[in-house]
Amino acid sequence: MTHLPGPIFNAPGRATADRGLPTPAYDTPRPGPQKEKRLSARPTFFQRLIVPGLLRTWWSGVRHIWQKKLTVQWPEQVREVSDNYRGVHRLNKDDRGRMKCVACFLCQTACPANCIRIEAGPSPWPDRPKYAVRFTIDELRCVFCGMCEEACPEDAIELTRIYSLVGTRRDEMLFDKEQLLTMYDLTRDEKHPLRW
Amino acid sequence: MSDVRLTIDDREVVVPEGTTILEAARSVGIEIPHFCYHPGLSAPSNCRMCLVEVQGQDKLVPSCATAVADGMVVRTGTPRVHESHRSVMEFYLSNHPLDCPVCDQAGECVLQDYSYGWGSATSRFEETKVTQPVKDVGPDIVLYADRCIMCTRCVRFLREVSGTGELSVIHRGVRSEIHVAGDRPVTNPLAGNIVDICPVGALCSKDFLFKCRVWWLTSTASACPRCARACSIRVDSSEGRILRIKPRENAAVNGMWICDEGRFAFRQWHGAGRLDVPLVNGDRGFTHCDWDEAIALAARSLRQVAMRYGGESVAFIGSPWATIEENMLLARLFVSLGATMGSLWPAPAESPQRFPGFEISGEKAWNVAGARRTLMDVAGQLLTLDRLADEIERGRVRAVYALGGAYRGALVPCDDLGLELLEFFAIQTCFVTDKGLKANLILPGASPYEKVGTVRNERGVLQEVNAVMSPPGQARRDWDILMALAKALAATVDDDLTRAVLDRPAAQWNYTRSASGNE
Amino acid sequence: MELSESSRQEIDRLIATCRTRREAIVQVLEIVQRGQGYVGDEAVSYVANRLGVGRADVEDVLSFYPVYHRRPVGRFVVKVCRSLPCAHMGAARVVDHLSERLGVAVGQTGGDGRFTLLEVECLGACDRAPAMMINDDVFGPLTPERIDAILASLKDG
Amino acid sequence: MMIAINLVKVLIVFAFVQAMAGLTLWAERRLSALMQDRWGPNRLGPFGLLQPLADSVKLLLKEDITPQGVDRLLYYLAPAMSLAPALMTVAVVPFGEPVTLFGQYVVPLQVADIHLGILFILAVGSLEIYGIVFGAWASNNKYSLLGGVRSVAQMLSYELFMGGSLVGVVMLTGSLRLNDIVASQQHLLWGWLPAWNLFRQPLGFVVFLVAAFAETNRLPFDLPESEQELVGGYHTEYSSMKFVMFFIAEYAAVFTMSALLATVFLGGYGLPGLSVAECGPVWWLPVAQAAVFLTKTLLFVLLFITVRWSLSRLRYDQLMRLGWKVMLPLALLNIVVTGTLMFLWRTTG
Repeated sequence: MTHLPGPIFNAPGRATADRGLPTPAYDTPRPGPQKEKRLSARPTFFQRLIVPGLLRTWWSGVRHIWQKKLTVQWPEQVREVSDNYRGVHRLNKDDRGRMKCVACFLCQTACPANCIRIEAGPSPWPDRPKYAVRFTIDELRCVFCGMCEEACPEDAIELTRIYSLVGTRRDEMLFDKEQLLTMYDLTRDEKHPLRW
Repeated sequence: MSDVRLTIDDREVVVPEGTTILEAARSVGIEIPHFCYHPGLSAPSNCRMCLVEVQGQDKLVPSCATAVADGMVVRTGTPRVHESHRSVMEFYLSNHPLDCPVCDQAGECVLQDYSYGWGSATSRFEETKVTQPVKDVGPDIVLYADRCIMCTRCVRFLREVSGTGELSVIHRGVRSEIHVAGDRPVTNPLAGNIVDICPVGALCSKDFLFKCRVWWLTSTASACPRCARACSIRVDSSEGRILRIKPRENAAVNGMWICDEGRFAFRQWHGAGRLDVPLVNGDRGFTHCDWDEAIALAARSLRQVAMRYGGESVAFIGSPWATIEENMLLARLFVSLGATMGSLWPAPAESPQRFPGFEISGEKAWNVAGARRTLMDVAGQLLTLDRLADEIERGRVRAVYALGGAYRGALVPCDDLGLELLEFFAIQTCFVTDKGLKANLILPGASPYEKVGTVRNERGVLQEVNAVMSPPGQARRDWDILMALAKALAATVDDDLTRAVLDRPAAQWNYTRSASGNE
Repeated sequence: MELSESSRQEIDRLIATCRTRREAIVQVLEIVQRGQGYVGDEAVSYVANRLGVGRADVEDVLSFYPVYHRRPVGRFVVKVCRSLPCAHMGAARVVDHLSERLGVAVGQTGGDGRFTLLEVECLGACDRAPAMMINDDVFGPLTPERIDAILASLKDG
Repeated sequence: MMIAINLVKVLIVFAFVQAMAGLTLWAERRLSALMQDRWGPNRLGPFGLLQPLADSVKLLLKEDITPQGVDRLLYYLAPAMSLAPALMTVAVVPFGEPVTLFGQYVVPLQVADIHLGILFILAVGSLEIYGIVFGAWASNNKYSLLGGVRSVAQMLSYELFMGGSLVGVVMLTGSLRLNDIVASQQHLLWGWLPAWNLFRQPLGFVVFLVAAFAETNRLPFDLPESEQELVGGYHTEYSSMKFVMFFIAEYAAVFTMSALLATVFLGGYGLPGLSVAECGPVWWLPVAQAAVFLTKTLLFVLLFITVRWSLSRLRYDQLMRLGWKVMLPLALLNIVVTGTLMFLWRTTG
């Protein structure tokens, strides 16, 4: 049986000996430098002067003053978000303009933020028994994780790239079925190569 | 009947002669997959899911219809058995619409569960699936014939348990379907059970349809308040609303079934019209008041009557809709005031309904037996309502305090009690009935689904009752109202009282909690 | 259509010999069909009442056996097997051909009332697939030419 | 007439310090943003200069919450006590040589020309601690109290060598009057180096600078506030106007301290060659001197700001060790060295 060195359990040459166990072959001190570098070594004289270090730190902040700025000056500048950005939800429509959702509640079940609320009822169309009578997403609770999209068996719910999401009251941010279907109309022609 | 010793999956099993392999396996916790077998019905062994390997037999045998034999060696998990399961599942799934996302059964569907074990992720089936219509089976039941796997549990239930036989299987092979004879839709009082026993989402309750996905239901074990049989039930609720009620298996009470009256009994307390504030009858008719006022008024009035005419002029009326504890607290409280006369609201009586495999009691309240016995135990005697009416007329009873808790209209037969002759009448109830309108004080109590306690059914079985939700608005559990009244009447009484009440059934009635039972 | 008196008597005699009522269903239906040529709705109700079982039970049995007819049939009842061996050997083509030649759809009776075309399960003639049965005679293996010849002989007969 | 002129001076200086506090706030926000690769407030007015105004309007309109269980008197007093010393210290700081108005009134360009200027500053500056401690104590909040306690310890430790670090300057000047200190820095050393105390008292300057940071409770010495651990320290429970006063006090203190630094170590309003003695009483001289003074002051303000956004806060024990074991000995060393050198200079030169 071969022994593999176990640095976690046996510090070279010490731990096993302390426990009165025979020293395994691999535990014999190896030739060469054994001294470890320690992070908490005594500071050198130069380090103990502090002031040069302080100046260096100060300068590292100050030189940023004339470096390139990352801020996007919204709304004059509009940020180009990545293709798989996850923004406001939309409820997709089929080619006949009907909501695709069949009210299976899988998005509601998958949602980690509990922001989706569906009320199901008998569908007015013959090709499905059930559809969502009400479909509400609390955009304030949503964490935009995309799990609803992932869970949907009908590709009926998707996240768009729309990120400018503002309201002046909380109830404005409860997006109902009509609003979510409108989001589809707004983003119908957008293509999301990574997810759609 | 002698015992048979056999081996199932290397485990010694001893069961009575005549037991089937499936049941024997079940008794030691080995679950053999099955569709058509149901413990409450005959076993036609037509689903072929429960095939197992028996040593010495070439072919696999249907475990639900094969009786055990001495020395039998059964294996339920061999590759051959699993291959059989896979074949059967492929067969079922080839013509199943696989519409789990919109199917109400999803989450509690046997076919779905077995698919995880033995279903194939891909299908070899290229042909068009046979589609069948959605059929209206009865006023409460709809059949999604597409999803049906022809286990015939519903057909057998209607033949064997309800004895009505409205459903049958017509045609054969892939075209077979569940058929409702045109003139006889499924309207029998036990019809709801076929929805429960349907292993897939073919039979759905119209009442529950699309209401909620089952994984969001909270299940509470309780007893059915609808009749004196007090069937063991499971109340499924979501967000504080009862959405459906299903039977719990309890051999001592209801076996495996409940009747539709009990299934939908929650509607009688649910919904609009529930009393949710205390009402006091003053100069301007009934007005709302707060609880402190109401309890103070009750205590003051009862004490006044007791002082002026003696304690025995105060009477109480228990309720068969209240738990044993509530009735006992009521009786002890009033006996401690000096009351000697107590009565019990009669439960509405109908003729009992008997079916080949089930019986519905004619007394329409769950705790008739428990309430009567409790009140008798504490008060020593129990007057009929007629006797109480006499006593009121003769002026020997001047104040009455009653538990109600009944559904709307259930207390109507007690209209001629002569309440107008009383100086004080208070009732804890759920609805403002005609009766209530003659009261001085109406206190909003709890429905049977909002209580915690014990009930005793007509066969003497005690069952735990658990609260599914809180009473609406300001309404309170009747126990809490009585405790508040007890406190207002005599501050020292309550600790002793509680202990006495809570210990009593256990000590006296060889109290065995029988609320367990299997799902 | 009323059941004939003789059929009723025959049914009564039969029931007297049966232990349970359900087991009599097959034979009672047999009697009805022999008397009327088919088992109509009224007959189903009569049988159900007479035996004290549900209509559903009667229809259960009735629909299982293709020998029973729910509607009046023609003089020649043409039953084409659609079970697996016959299906493989081209039962669908046989049905199409018959349907075209007789001018009736599957399950229908021709305008002149001579032919009824039905699809049934196995006729037990897998060795002669595809097979069909006209009244009590089984024919197969079938080709369009053979079918034409058989039909022609029927017209003659 | 002198009274009127003095009143006008008081008003001007008072308003000016307030305005500079706002400007400092703006500069802090812009600079901190720039140091973090952002732009900072740039919407309101040119370069966002009106942002402090908007901030104060916002803060004034906020609900003024008085938490339960506060010591009312001290709670209301604390912000004012915090603001007052910061505004008072600036009174003795000169921003130009005296001018003669209407040919008869000699007006010193400072609110009060007192002989004990330095002592006045040290004394009044120490009062600022009362605002903080009162606020911390009165708030009925453990975090505030902790901030207050830290503040006291910090002030006690750093006041000591703050005074000590100025002794060298006073020894060189021979006066505690700020005008004298400014005047003593007007000549050139060796013909090219301004005789600023920065160069004559480098050690004293460093020690005083450290003390100045500590005195204004700014990073790396903002232990009384330390948002990350004490929420907001002594002003956690303050809102609206009272919070504004604490806020202004901080920036007023920064400005005042910068002015003091400029005066004592950078020659104040003076530049070599820019004085009545050399230019005569020309009308633009006071303006130029004020501008020089302001420039020097703003340099220190910038230093204060950039230091805040680049250095991290000291731990409490480090703070104490730095004060007592490094800065105090250094201050004493500075006195000894200065005294020795002065003695040598006099005996030899």
